[in-house]
Amino acid sequence: MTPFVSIKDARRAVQPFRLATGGAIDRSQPLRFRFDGKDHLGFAGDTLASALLANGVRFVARSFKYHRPRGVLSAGCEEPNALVELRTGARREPNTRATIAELYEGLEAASQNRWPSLAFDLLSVSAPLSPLLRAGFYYKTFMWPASFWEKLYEPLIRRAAGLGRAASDEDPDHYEKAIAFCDVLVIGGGPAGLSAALGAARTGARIILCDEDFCLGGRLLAERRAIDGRGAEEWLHATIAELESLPEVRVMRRTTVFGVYDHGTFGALERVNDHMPVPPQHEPRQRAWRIVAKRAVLAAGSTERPIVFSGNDRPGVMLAGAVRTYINRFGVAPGRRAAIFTAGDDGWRTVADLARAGVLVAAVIDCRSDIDPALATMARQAGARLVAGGRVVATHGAHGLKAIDVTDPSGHRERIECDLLALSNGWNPAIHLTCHLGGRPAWDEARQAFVPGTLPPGLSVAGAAAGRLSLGEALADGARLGLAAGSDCGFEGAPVGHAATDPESVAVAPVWRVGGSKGKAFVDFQNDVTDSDVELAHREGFRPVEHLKRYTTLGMATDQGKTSNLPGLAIMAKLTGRSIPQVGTTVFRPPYTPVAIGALAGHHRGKAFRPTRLTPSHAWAEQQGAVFVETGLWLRAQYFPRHSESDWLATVNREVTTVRTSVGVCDVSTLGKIDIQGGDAAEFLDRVYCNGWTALPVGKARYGLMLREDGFVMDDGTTSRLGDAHFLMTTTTANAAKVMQHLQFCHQALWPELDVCMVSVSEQWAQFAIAGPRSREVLRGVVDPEHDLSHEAFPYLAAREITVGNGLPARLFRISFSGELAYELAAPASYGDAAIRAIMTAGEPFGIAPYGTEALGVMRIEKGHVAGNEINGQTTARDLGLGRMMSTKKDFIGRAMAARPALLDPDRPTFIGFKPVDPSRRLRAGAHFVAPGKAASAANDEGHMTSVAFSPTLGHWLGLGFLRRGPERIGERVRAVDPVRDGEVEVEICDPAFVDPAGERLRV
Amino acid sequence: MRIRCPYCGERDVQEFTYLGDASKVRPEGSDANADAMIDYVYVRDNPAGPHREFWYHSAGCHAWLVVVRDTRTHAIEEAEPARDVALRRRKGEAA
Amino acid sequence: MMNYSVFGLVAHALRGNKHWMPVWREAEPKAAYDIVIVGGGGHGLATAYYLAKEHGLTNVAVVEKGYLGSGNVGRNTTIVRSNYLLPGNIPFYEWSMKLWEGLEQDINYNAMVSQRGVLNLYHSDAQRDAFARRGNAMRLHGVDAELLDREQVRAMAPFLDFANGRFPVQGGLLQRRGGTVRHDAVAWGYARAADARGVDLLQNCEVTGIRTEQGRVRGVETARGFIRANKVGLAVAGNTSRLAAMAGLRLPIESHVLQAFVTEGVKPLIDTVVTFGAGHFYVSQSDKGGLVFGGDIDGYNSYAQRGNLPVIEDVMESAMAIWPGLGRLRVLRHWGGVMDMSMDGSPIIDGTPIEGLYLNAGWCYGGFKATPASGWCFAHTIARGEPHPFSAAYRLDRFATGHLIDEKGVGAQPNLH
Amino acid sequence: MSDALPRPWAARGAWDGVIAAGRQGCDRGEPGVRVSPREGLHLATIIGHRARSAELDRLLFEALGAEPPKTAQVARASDGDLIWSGPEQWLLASPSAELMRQIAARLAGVAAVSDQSDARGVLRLSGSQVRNVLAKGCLIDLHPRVFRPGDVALTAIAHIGVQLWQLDDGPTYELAVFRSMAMSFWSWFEGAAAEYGYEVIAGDPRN
Ligand SMILES: Cc1cc2nc3c(=O)[nH]c(=O)nc-3n(C[C@H](O)[C@H](O)[C@H](O)COP(=O)(O)OP(=O)(O)OC[C@H]3O[C@@H](n4cnc5c(N)ncnc54)[C@H](O)[C@@H]3O)c2cc1C
Ligand SMILES: NC(=O)c1ccc[n+]([C@@H]2O[C@H](COP(=O)([O-])OP(=O)(O)OC[C@H]3O[C@@H](n4cnc5c(N)ncnc54)[C@H](O)[C@@H]3O)[C@@H](O)[C@H]2O)c1
Ligand SMILES: Cc1cc2nc3c(=O)[nH]c(=O)nc-3n(C[C@H](O)[C@H](O)[C@H](O)COP(=O)(O)O)c2cc1C
Ligand SMILES: [Zn+2]
Repeated sequence: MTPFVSIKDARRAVQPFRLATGGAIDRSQPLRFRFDGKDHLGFAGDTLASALLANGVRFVARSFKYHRPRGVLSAGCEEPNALVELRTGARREPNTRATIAELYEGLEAASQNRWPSLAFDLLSVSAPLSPLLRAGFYYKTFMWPASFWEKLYEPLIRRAAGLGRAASDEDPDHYEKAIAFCDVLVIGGGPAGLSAALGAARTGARIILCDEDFCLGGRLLAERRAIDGRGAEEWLHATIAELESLPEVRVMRRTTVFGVYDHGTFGALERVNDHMPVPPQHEPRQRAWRIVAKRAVLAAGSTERPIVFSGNDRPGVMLAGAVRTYINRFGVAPGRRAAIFTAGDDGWRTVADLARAGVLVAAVIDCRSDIDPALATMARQAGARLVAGGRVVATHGAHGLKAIDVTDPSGHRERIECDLLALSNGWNPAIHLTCHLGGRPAWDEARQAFVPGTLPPGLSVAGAAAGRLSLGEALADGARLGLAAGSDCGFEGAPVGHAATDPESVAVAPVWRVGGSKGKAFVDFQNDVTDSDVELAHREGFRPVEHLKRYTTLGMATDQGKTSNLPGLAIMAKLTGRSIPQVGTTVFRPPYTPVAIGALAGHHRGKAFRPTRLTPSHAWAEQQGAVFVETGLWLRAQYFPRHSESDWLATVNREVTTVRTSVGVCDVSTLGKIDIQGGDAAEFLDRVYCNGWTALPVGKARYGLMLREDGFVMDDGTTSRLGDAHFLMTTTTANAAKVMQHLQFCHQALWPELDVCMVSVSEQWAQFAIAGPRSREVLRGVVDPEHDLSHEAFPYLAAREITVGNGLPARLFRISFSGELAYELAAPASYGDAAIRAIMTAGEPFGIAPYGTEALGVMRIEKGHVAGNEINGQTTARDLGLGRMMSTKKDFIGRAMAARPALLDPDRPTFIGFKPVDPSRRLRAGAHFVAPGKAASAANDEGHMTSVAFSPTLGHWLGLGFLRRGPERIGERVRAVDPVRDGEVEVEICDPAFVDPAGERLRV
Repeated sequence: MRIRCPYCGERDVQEFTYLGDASKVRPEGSDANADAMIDYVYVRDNPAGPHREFWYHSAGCHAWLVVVRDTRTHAIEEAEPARDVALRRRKGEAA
Repeated sequence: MMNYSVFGLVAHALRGNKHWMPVWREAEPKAAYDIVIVGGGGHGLATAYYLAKEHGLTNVAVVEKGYLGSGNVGRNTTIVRSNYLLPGNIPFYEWSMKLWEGLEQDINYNAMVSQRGVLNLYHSDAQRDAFARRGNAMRLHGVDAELLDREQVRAMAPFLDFANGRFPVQGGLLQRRGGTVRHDAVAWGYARAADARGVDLLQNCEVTGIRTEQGRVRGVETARGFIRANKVGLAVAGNTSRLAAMAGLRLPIESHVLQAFVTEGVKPLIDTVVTFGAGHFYVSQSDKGGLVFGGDIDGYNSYAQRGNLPVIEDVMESAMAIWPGLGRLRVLRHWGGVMDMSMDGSPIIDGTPIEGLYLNAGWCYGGFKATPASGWCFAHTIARGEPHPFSAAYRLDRFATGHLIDEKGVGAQPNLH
Repeated sequence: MSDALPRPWAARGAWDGVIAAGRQGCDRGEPGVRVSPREGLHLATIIGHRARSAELDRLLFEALGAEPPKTAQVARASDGDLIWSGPEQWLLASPSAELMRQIAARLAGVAAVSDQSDARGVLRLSGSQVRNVLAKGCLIDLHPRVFRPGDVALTAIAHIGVQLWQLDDGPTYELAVFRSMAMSFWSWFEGAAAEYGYEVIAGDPRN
């Protein structure tokens, strides 16, 4: 990037359209910025738009479809035209509204949607072609030949469409979410909002006041108004000062309330540092707030409406209210020679302000034929032509306004030179948020606008947002509704006194469309929707307002039709001979203004997307150089490689072999552990497991199978009886929370009379599987000497509380997933690290190997144990070959549904083992089974492989899976076909217990 | 959405886990025939209006609640512990 | 019906676009029809079209309570695919895919069927195995499916987080023939084509009652009066239970809200559909330039077409989790639709205990892709009084018999499907 | 376990290797938050049964001089706190292992007692900005009008289940996090507190 001119030179640089005095900008703080590579100067307090205008830059964008030159229409978030790419590189933000982008030192922005340059845009559609691009044209063509759509037409359309370019790299900034609670939320900090906040605050209630702008004041910043005889700014300062002095008031500038959600929840976006080149260290770029309020006052103000006439999109055509904003708030003259096209009295305010700013007012075109004499005088004094009952029918100027064509009631047409045309057609209350919960607006005939209809519970509307457009009404509403909201929350306070305001008129007779001339007349500037597009929609029967919207894309751009919806409706109303309320509005949806995805994600991205759970031996495993794997939220050791080992398979083979021939240890702390106590604990287990528990003796463990109520298997695990009325249940890692929730449901909602209580102790216990022929000897060196570990004293499935490391309470279970003589030792989690080290030391003489989830998986497959791949929610106990576990002597969750015919169908694929006929072949999970000689087709699909492993014990690959009538077919051969990996292997069906089927190794 | 847990007070819906229709009563013992069970497990009134439903305060006190909520407006009429509802039903059966 | 073509477009343009005809008639309800289809969404309109085209039944009305396409067909994320796992589903969805492939020429309307590919990411070995199983099931059914490894995915979607992901991308299951279709155009195209064959499209015509006598359907009470009908077909998606209740039926269905999102329009970023395997997120880019995306359902019964912040934030977190470049892109609008979640996550196309009353429901969040086949099979079921082979598994009695079609294996809990 | 007899087996606290003492984040002015890990705290879940709640109240009162709170409150006794953890459920927190053993013994048959000493990591948080930091993850209202000393909440922060109670008006809070997620919790905390600056004070303020 080329450096900016020195600040010294910058100070001397002139801003040709900057007024000598006035405005809420800080002339002592010049800011350098760059637009389309050209350097400019603005002041603190400027927006990008006001700074561009101050520098005489008014052609700032190209339109969406026709690539027409566009300028600045508004001075707020409703801006449809002045969209730029703000910032560069990874911080580039497309479609940023220049009218609300705060200027900062070194700001860089570029125009978008043009090629190669703004002034010279090859994509700009020349007039003759444009009729082809009418609303919905793409639905009517590009159908032949079918394949051309993806290959040719669509890519063209896609390249032309879209506006700015999104950044391609990761967003370097960070974001936050936060929650705030209050009694009263006030949305909008204009006169209505400020007095509402004051009224509520004086009751002592907790208040939050949000305004999307960086200055409070709303239209007061834009108009020259008097309150109680003094300049409105005095009232502003006093009010803001009082609010900020109150302890229970939180004023949030740069904060847009973007959505209303259920039960008093509001979404808000705080632009914490968008006015900085980059966020300061330790600070987020933006913060997404969830605000919970008992009451809310909506004081969001209103948006001025343009007029639809030919050429109304030319740079230099601007809303009258915006013209006044640029003059009064930013000290910028948006032109040198102005005309005003108004349908109401409010437009006339512009005359005085322009005149005072030294801008020549060439003409005032008032749509109304009989004009108040006072206004006529005003025109005369300003030296402006007054065209009563006039219309602007055309505009001229290639890249910006040079002249307008005006007709008077007699039809006489003349050209008037001007570089600025101010439009005033009345104001639309900002009712969006009143509709987010499904509320529908109401039409106000007198004000010719939609006003709030059904409101969200607890929300009231004040000032212009309620259609009460005058300052006096705004102040009065605010005071009244603020106080009311406060007292609704149980607080009392003195009402805010009445404030007198200078007179103002809101009279308006809106003109929706000026017909009678050829050029394009825009309704939706950003989506390039013209009045004739609305006509076309009407002609083709897209008359319901939602069809109009969807067919023409009216109101679907980033501004969501803030300036365009009503004119569109009005035109359709005229065409269909209905009234505007009969046509109705489309649905207002959040967000009120677009919200960055990053802000709504906050902290939760990258590694912080979801919490990571670490096992008690994690630090130790890291020291061993373990490779870790995500299993749900857990990070578990997958295997423990050694330098000598060529690949992971070699490592896993070693780990398995060490366990089978000597001993190994694995952290199994991730298993869910639920402490179940109470007189009815056994009875409770009987109901939630499909197998029986009452007969289980104290000190013993048993494998349990749990069904869902629909008869399919939910989870399995071993549960031990530690006392008469005390069980310890283990669940699979994946289902720990789900099972806990299920048990709580069964107890609380189904059988509250049972004397049983349960609590998760998963986090309390570190648990290690010590497996292999030498495991007993290893344990001997870990468990305190007084405990007899002999086979007789501590047989298979024994489960006892013992001590380790000299009196430390622990638990020992003689259970085995590997099929070897094996134990699971549970020690308090704080001692998990000590435990693994103690086990390793005790195991050293036997060459103990730590093993990870891979070896664990290999050994369970060698033993034919089912796990997650088999218990996938689609399988029954019978499918798993565990049908016999389902007790016939008792009722249990899932019993009835498991008896449905389709679940008993003997043809259901059933759990079984597989080995490759050619032992050198590799198996793959996910392969399907097809009988030899049959075509690999759906008709011949007999099941699929769920789990595979290379068995170092047997020297070839093994598989588990489900096969139609599998257990009846042991010894048969089938093909395991795997088209997605171009594989096919012939396999032999065999008993899933590949290793030690009789289970002798367990009982030594 | 905000749910008032009888034990913890009003909390964001994010703290809760939804199960569904709480007007259903699990058929037990002799009532547990196939048809009754199918109705219990699969058939739903799914009303557009007040709906009795189970919510679990999973991120809070682990209580199961029966909440009455209007499915058109999301407005919540009441929330009480599922345990109390079940005990009341048991008493009803006893009487 | 006026034929649409590029030549027509030019001709009209030259005549100032003044001579386009309405896409469909604004028909007045007749006193009676052979068949009344309730629901002017994709399925209802497609059903009417195929009744007329495939079965020569044109004395048919589609009654719609709002405007045509006001339901889920007009508010979905437009993803079409046939990458299903279970035998009951694959042939049906593949038939739908085939109908999509010929749709535009068939109805002479550009619905922008765009086979840009659907890529489902996997993040663990177990997930890979499950995808392999699914991909193989598809291939055995003659459906295209490819299992990609990490590097192949990187080549297709380099913007995904391969460096710092909480759940690293290991690969994906790709169906190249999957893609997107312009949602509204599907409703309009079918409506226009059905209208052209004589079907009456009755908008603002809410059905308020279903009249039956001796277990037989007689017609429907509507906002525009009673309409007699020999056969009535329900295709009302999220409102199925309400309509069924009018006929005294209770169904294995819950209504849930699903939200969707669209960002500001930007130049092309992503030209396929990508779905996250370790969270709830799926995304594609519309021809207008907006990223259209969605995630999990809100999870509670609802008839309000809107959702709440927890799911909105969950979707955004998932978005950032796989695609950190999205941070500064802005969401422009989000909305919701009410879905007919069935108890096993699969649809129902069947008759009912009431003679002449037919049911098309249970589409969950996946029925847009099904639109053509659903219309095709429902039309067949209504016309012939028997299920179509492709929808033979979608019977109402499967919950009693246990012939469930539970792709996810989560059981009878609709909000988990 | 500070007061247990010396063992070859060394305990590894939930925060070991997670939290480092010292000043972090913004270094201007006073740190907004002070953090101290509560080491050597013994915890146990006590679950009562409605039928026996009177008896449980009595036994606990005899043992601790405090009755178990029936609402979301902490009952603070000389050598232990009874922290409400749900209906009929409390978390007993005490530095004394002996007390834990006694209570477990006394409550046998009346209530279910499950040791959780190693299941949670507990932090004490104080400082002028502590509410603002918690507001970035904790979905409950901690305003002094709503949440006061002695109040308890079970909730979640950044997708992590936490139990939180207030000690004094400072305000000072204590917060219990599942042990396996201590690292993730801390990564959230660091981000949330950075803008105000925070100081980790090693060693337990109580002993
Ligand atoms: C946010 C969202 C995203 C989705 N994404 C996808 C996706 O990417 N891919 C996919 O395949 N599927 C998706 N779906 C699902 C898909 O949109 C639906 O399954 C499908 O559209 C339903 O069929 P339909 O079009 O006939 O329903 P609808 O369009 O809802 O049609 C039902 C019609 O019935 C009308 N109706 C209701 N009650 C009455 C009455 N009493 N009288 C008269 N008319 C009545 C309604 O007004 C409505 O127009 C999504 C759904 C949602 C909400
Ligand atoms: N004479 C007329 O015809 C006419 C017409 C319209 C308005 N007015 C003038 O407008 C003013 C009305 O006062 P008011 O307070 O009702 O409106 P206002 O326009 O003065 O203030 C509205 C404020 O709300 C903020 N806002 C809007 N939406 C928001 C959101 N979602 N989140 C956060 N902030 C948001 C805006 O930034 C603005 O500051 C009076 O001064 C009145 O004179 C006059
Ligand atoms: C695929 C798709 C793309 C959309 N793109 C836009 C868009 O670019 N601008 C917009 O305002 N809305 C867009 N919408 C949302 C619609 O405006 C509208 O919200 C949605 O169809 C639901 O209707 P409703 O909001 O009127 O209830 C889109 C919707 C869909 C389904
Ligand atoms: Zn609770």
